[in-house]
Amino acid sequence: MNFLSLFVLIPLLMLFGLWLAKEQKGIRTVMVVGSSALLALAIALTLKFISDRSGGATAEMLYTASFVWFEPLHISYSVGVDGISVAMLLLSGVIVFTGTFVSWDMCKEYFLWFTLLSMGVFGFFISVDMFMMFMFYEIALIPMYLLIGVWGSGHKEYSAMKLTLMLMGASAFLMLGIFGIFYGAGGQTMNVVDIANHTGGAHIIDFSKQCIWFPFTFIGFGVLGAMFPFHTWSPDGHASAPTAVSMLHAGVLMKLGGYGCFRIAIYLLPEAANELSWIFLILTATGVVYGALSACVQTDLKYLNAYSSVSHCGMVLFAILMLTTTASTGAILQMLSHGLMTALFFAIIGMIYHRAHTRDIRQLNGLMRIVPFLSVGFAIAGLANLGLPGLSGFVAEMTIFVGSFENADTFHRILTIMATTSIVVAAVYILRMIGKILYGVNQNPEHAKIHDAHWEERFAVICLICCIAGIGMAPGWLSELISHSVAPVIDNVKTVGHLISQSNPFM
Amino acid sequence: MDYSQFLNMHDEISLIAVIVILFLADLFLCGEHKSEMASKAMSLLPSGLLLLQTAYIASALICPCGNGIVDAFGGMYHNTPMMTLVKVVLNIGTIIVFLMANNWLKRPENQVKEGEFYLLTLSTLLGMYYMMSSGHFLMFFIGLELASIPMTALIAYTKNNQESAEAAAKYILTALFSSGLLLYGISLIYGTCGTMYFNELACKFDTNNTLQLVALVLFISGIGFKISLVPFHLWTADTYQGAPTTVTGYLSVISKGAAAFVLFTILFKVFQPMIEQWDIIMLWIIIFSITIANIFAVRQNNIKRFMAFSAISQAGYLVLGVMGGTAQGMTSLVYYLFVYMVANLGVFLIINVTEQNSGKINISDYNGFYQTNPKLSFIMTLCLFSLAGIPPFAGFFSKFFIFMAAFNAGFPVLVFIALVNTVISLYYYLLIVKAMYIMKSNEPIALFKSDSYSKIAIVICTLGVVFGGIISCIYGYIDILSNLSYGM
Amino acid sequence: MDRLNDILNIVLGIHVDISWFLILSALMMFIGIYGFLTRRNTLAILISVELMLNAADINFAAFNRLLFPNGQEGYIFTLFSIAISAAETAIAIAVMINIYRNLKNNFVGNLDKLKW
Amino acid sequence: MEYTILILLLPFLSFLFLGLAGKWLSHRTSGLIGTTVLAAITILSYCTAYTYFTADRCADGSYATLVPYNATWLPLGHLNFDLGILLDPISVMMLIVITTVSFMVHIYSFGYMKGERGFQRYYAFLSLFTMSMLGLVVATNIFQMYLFWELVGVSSYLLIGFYYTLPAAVAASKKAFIVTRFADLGFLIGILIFGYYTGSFSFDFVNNLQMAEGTTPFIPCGIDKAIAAGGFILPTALTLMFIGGAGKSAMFPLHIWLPDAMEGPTPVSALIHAATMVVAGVYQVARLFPLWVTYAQDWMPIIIWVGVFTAFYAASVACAQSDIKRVLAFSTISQIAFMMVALGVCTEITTGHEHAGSIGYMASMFHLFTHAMFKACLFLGAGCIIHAVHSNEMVAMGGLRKYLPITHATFLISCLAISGIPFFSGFSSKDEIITACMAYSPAVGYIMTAIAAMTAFYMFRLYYGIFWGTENKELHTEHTPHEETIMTAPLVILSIITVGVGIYTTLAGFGLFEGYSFGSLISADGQDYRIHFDPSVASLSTIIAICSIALATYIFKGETQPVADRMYNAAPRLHRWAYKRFYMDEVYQFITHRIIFAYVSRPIAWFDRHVIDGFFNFLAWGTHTLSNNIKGFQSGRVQQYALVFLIGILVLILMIL
Repeated sequence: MNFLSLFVLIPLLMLFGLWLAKEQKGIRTVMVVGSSALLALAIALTLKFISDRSGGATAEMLYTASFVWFEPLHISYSVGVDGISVAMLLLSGVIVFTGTFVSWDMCKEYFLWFTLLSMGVFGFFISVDMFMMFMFYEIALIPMYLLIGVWGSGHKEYSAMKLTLMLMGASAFLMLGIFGIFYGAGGQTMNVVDIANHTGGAHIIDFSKQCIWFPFTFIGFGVLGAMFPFHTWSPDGHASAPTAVSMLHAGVLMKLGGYGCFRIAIYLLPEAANELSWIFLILTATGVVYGALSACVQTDLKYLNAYSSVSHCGMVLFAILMLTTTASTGAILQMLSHGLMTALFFAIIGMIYHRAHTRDIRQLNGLMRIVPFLSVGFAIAGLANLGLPGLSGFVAEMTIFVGSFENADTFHRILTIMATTSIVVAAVYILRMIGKILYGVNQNPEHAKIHDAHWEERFAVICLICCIAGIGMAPGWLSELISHSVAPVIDNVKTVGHLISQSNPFM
Repeated sequence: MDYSQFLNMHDEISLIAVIVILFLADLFLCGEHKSEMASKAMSLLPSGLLLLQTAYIASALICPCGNGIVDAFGGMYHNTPMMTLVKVVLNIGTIIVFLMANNWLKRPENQVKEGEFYLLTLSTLLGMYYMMSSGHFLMFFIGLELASIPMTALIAYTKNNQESAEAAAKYILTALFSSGLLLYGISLIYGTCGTMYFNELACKFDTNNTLQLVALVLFISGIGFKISLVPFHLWTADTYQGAPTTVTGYLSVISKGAAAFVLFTILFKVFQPMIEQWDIIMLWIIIFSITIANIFAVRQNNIKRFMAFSAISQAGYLVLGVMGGTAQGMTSLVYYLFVYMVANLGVFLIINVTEQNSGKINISDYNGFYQTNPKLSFIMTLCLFSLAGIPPFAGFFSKFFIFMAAFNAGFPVLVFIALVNTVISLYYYLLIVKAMYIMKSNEPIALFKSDSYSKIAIVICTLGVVFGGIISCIYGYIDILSNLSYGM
Repeated sequence: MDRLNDILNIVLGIHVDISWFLILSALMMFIGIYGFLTRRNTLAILISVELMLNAADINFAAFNRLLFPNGQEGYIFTLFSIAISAAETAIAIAVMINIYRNLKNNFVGNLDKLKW
Repeated sequence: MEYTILILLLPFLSFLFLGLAGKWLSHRTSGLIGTTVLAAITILSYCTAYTYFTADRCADGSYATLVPYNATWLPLGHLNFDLGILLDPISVMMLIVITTVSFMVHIYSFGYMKGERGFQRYYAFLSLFTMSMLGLVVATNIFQMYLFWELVGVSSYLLIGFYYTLPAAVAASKKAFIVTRFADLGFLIGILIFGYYTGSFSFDFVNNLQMAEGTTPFIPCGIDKAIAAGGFILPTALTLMFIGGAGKSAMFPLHIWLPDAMEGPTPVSALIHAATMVVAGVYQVARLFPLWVTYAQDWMPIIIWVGVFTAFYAASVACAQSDIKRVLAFSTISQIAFMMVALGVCTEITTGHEHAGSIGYMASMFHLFTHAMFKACLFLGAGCIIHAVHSNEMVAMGGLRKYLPITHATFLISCLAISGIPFFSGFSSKDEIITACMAYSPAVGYIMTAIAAMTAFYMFRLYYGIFWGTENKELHTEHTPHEETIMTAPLVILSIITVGVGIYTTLAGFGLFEGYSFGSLISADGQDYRIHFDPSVASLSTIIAICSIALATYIFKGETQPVADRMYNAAPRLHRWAYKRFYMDEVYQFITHRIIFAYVSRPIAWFDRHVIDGFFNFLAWGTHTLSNNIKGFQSGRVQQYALVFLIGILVLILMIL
């Protein structure tokens, strides 16, 4: 067994442990031990990966292992990681770890579903087989329904249902896209790397077929990545979800979308990506601005952050579609950064809501005086969100913009400039929110009595802030790690790029 | 005539033996004054015997003699390992149904006879055996009727229940109507081809022959009635609702599964020259089955009626494997059947124990079920997720594979429509999950202990749902069988 | 059959070939279907079903006799089919009796408790 | 020069330490830590400056550009985002300015902020600001500048909003950040264009300007290829970057945040909004000056006219304000505009007495330096005053010279400096600016002279309003205004610098002795340039300044001010418009709230909830409704079932026949 499989095994063991655990104490022990093990594993993997890479391991995927699973259908249990998945695993490890602390008082069933969700996420990132990716993708989705529906707030049933159905609808598109790719490449292998490199029995997918299946695959993953106009599950879903679930969802689950778009849609269908990217570029660029502008007038903190996520995640897809190595590196960085800062945001919003029983911007006031720790954390999350240098958002956004600018035609330029405006709008809504809820004087006597964060909440918040600042201050290694893995994909796109005529009307 | 040919029908003969033993046992064990021992024996005997019989016919699968294909009576009877496998699957389902039935049959307030239930059920099973192993339309017809006539009695089993009688009436009337048409269709085939042997028919068909095309449609309608495909499905909901829950479970899985398998084999073996025609027919039938059933299911409150529509839609997915008539389709159909069986029976098991213990069969009654009966509702959730095709449960794998097969056969649009429909189906399955977990109720179903027979059955189903997909050798084994000339 | 054919041929000057039987069976079939769809009494519906089944039986017999006189398949099928339809009718009547016991009538229109 | 890294590291560590551990520290300790660190880096900066300027010049006569540190921070494809330290005359000069003023402010704040809640936080933010500003000036590349540019923006935000319980402070901080952010968008796009076409972000211009010939970006392929790439790409990029600079330096129409930023603590205003951060725009243009002059000469009038208009506009508004900090704020805007104009009027790089087109660069930097000192002094003085009377309004003041003698003296010195009176530092720098303007075009020169006159007028209006004029006796008897040593010490130091520099440069400028002057250190091409005043310009501006002061004295010195009242009555509307800053804020308010919020954001949010989301809800609703509407299909009547059965068969038959 490959050690990457531990990422799936540990959650399984955790599920087993939770099943056995009796008291709250036992549950917490299982969760803390398990999530720490996952985080430790992710960190160890990162270190090992970097040292192996610098030691000369040049294969596209490292630590690959493959066991035939469904032999007649050429489905195998294949794992392997490249820099992108390593980064994503690290992110997931951090979010799951902190999520555990944030949901300290929850019951056993909650943690069962929570762990199942984590399993799906980790499994997705270690897989290199399309079937496995799809399976883990769905494993990660369905616990959301119960997590939101049972432990959520507000219109939880409606939101949970909407979220589940929209994402499952997306997976319908996705499944078809996967079939299309699999059979288009000859139906001999589900392995992503093999299909991309035309090895293991796979051949080049016809251009016309690529153009059919690209939209399916891209939309399939794009919905999870909150692509405009399929993003509407996100505000409701996030608003109703319990704190740690929002964190996990916005922090990790939405990243599955971007990762999938990159790993499957762009990687396996390079010619179609070249040909059709303009349609999705328009959509995502619209989404970037649209999400930001919508966020300006929201009154519910979670809605506000959800729309801001729409904007930021739109940026991820936007950057991927720019089809340059730098922009795609930026996209992955943006995934990391958005994952962390949004998790932090949701964590703190959840803590505030838990105490003040409202998330309405108009009713919260002067929290800085009452709960200074939370407020400072909130402000840091906000600043990261608006792209303050020294925090992670800046690094990601700048990489994206510089990368997008590598496309020298007017069409891409205009869209890039459009996307850059979002950082101004981000400043508007973030500062408006900070100004309204943290500053000023508290008017509500109810809120005057609320207490600041507990130790476990503080621990989670501090962990996240450290990660955000860490990436923000020392992004070089991460960027290097990612760009080495992004390069083969983009090179793949670029080499086919000049073979086909550019039928894009804007070019 | 060589009477030793009868001995070639291992499966059927052994099943008949079981029926005879049970018949005798029923005579002696189900008297007015039955002792504790006798009662217990009567509970254990059917399942036990069927298990033995299953083991017996499964042993042929494990160590097949030759290629495992058996022909008897000049081709009237034709059995292959794949068919035996399907029989084993159906047997397992029947065992689960027997385990499920025990509590219902034992309760004095239900006023039902015990022994007949097993006999009738096994008779229908025998009918299905013959239907599957038939090599001639006569055999097929007899098998089909043997599968449906005792079924009527089963549906009307609770004789002082008006709903049960109404359900049976609707079932038998529609069955008669459909068998009349089917018979007419077979007569047209006979009239145009002069033979009814399957292996002779294929070369006699002509796609320009109107009568043969009519016969094709009539055949599909007859078998479509059994599988309850739209537009031959209208009896389904009423019958499922009215029939005793155990019978509904049996009806929704066993008879449906057998019929779907037969549909594949006959379409492929007999109507091979008309493949384009029946592809079109099946295409539309599948689209309508899935869509209409899903739309109806959305608004149901009675859980049995709800499961009826779910079953119609599942039947639509099941026959996706028929499309194009590929070996892969065959594999995934049988696999789907197996997975669907465990999941659906799992749901029915829970519906049944709940009904037996609280008398409640509405979805709204399940509000707050999780609070009172967490284990049952958890298992129900697993089964529903499996039905909806959520990983890592077996249903995901079966759905994925059957879609894959249909896609590979060249029907991407159909697959897309089916996929979109999975969203609706997920919606209504989640409605039950929502009722159990999320909704609050003033008077939830009180905590109860299910009987040990049901418990065993539930465990079997749960294991099947959880491991049926992950353990890939199941699919692999089916695939090996279906690659032996499509398992026919 | 042959004799009947001869008589008809002599008396009416018409030759009875396969199409006569087919027309007859088709008529019976459609009468049966019509009856099934329109009768209000369940017993009448059962009778209509018998017409449908018998129409098919006529087909089998006629095909066997006139087209494929070498075998017995059609006759055998007819025999089995008659037996089966008897069995079906028997159980159908049992169900109807059960309904009658509960409802005190057997109009098919009353069977609408289960719907929607 | 390796120790220069400490100049950035120390304040950063101090920020982290004070920010994290501040809660457990006493006010005194945290203040001391901050100030000690500042003292250390001030000394380091002075050492750096000394070492740098005393080192030998290069063969071509300019100071060497040193890069002690430069490392790739973030690889961006073919480009690199480097962080490092670049020392050249202007960055070294800025080090001096920033550390000096910041040090003064640190000391001063001991007194000013005494007992304030969040004292530790205040020092932490000051450290953060100092670090960012220093990082900005020593940037080795344009992207590093942008990074620290954003950081100074956020430090400014945090410090303006220091009194976060006051709604006005919160609003002001928000406004400051958003307006500058908006401007920075231009900066960012400029950087992107620049980086893409030059292949580098570095300031090492000579090696990097390899503009590909024949590339025609921004123009779809096929249109006139005659427009060569170099022709307008670089000017576009520079202009966009200038927008960023204009935002930071509060050029019209992006100036609106600066007056409001006065809601912050006064020492902060002195440090950030007078001496250092607001001149970042000027510094940026100066940084890119070789590019401007070489490649975008035709576009430089943009800088000039923006500057000229801003200078005039701010000066006229300053004449009508009653809040003393606001007056100083507008004065700052006006003075920065002087620096901008000075940069804009340059036409060549080569210096020397026959090359008048290059004086502006030197003049601008000189003014930046002198202005930082005297404006900081003015602000800190204003802080003393506010501290003493607890009000910003001139109404609460008047006659304060009795109570605050040291403040009075230093304030007067600074006023004289800003008015351009000889022997005060402002005279020398402003005189050079006007000389440069005159050399470019007499019209600009005369306009700038007139604005200089207005400067003298409003500054003395302010001076008389505070220290002379009508005394608010009622208020002053209640709490007797007094001053504290810790606060006056920085004032004294700063005015000593002002006077010292003034005397030295005036004497040198009039040629009374041969010595180094500011131009020896900083000039457009780095050559040793000795400042010599143009007598006509010097005398004209001096006379005009004295006249303005006299006028102000006449109008505002007395206990009663009949002339002022009469002027007010003569043109009340003009006064009102000027007082309301010509309603620029209202225009912005209208655009942001009425147009963007009400007509863009709200409809979009509505659209999202009702149209896009509505579509998906409609799907769900549609399924349900359909389900209810077709329920009759399943009527429960078995004969109908059979009919459907039959019709189904017929349809299927028809389908395949």
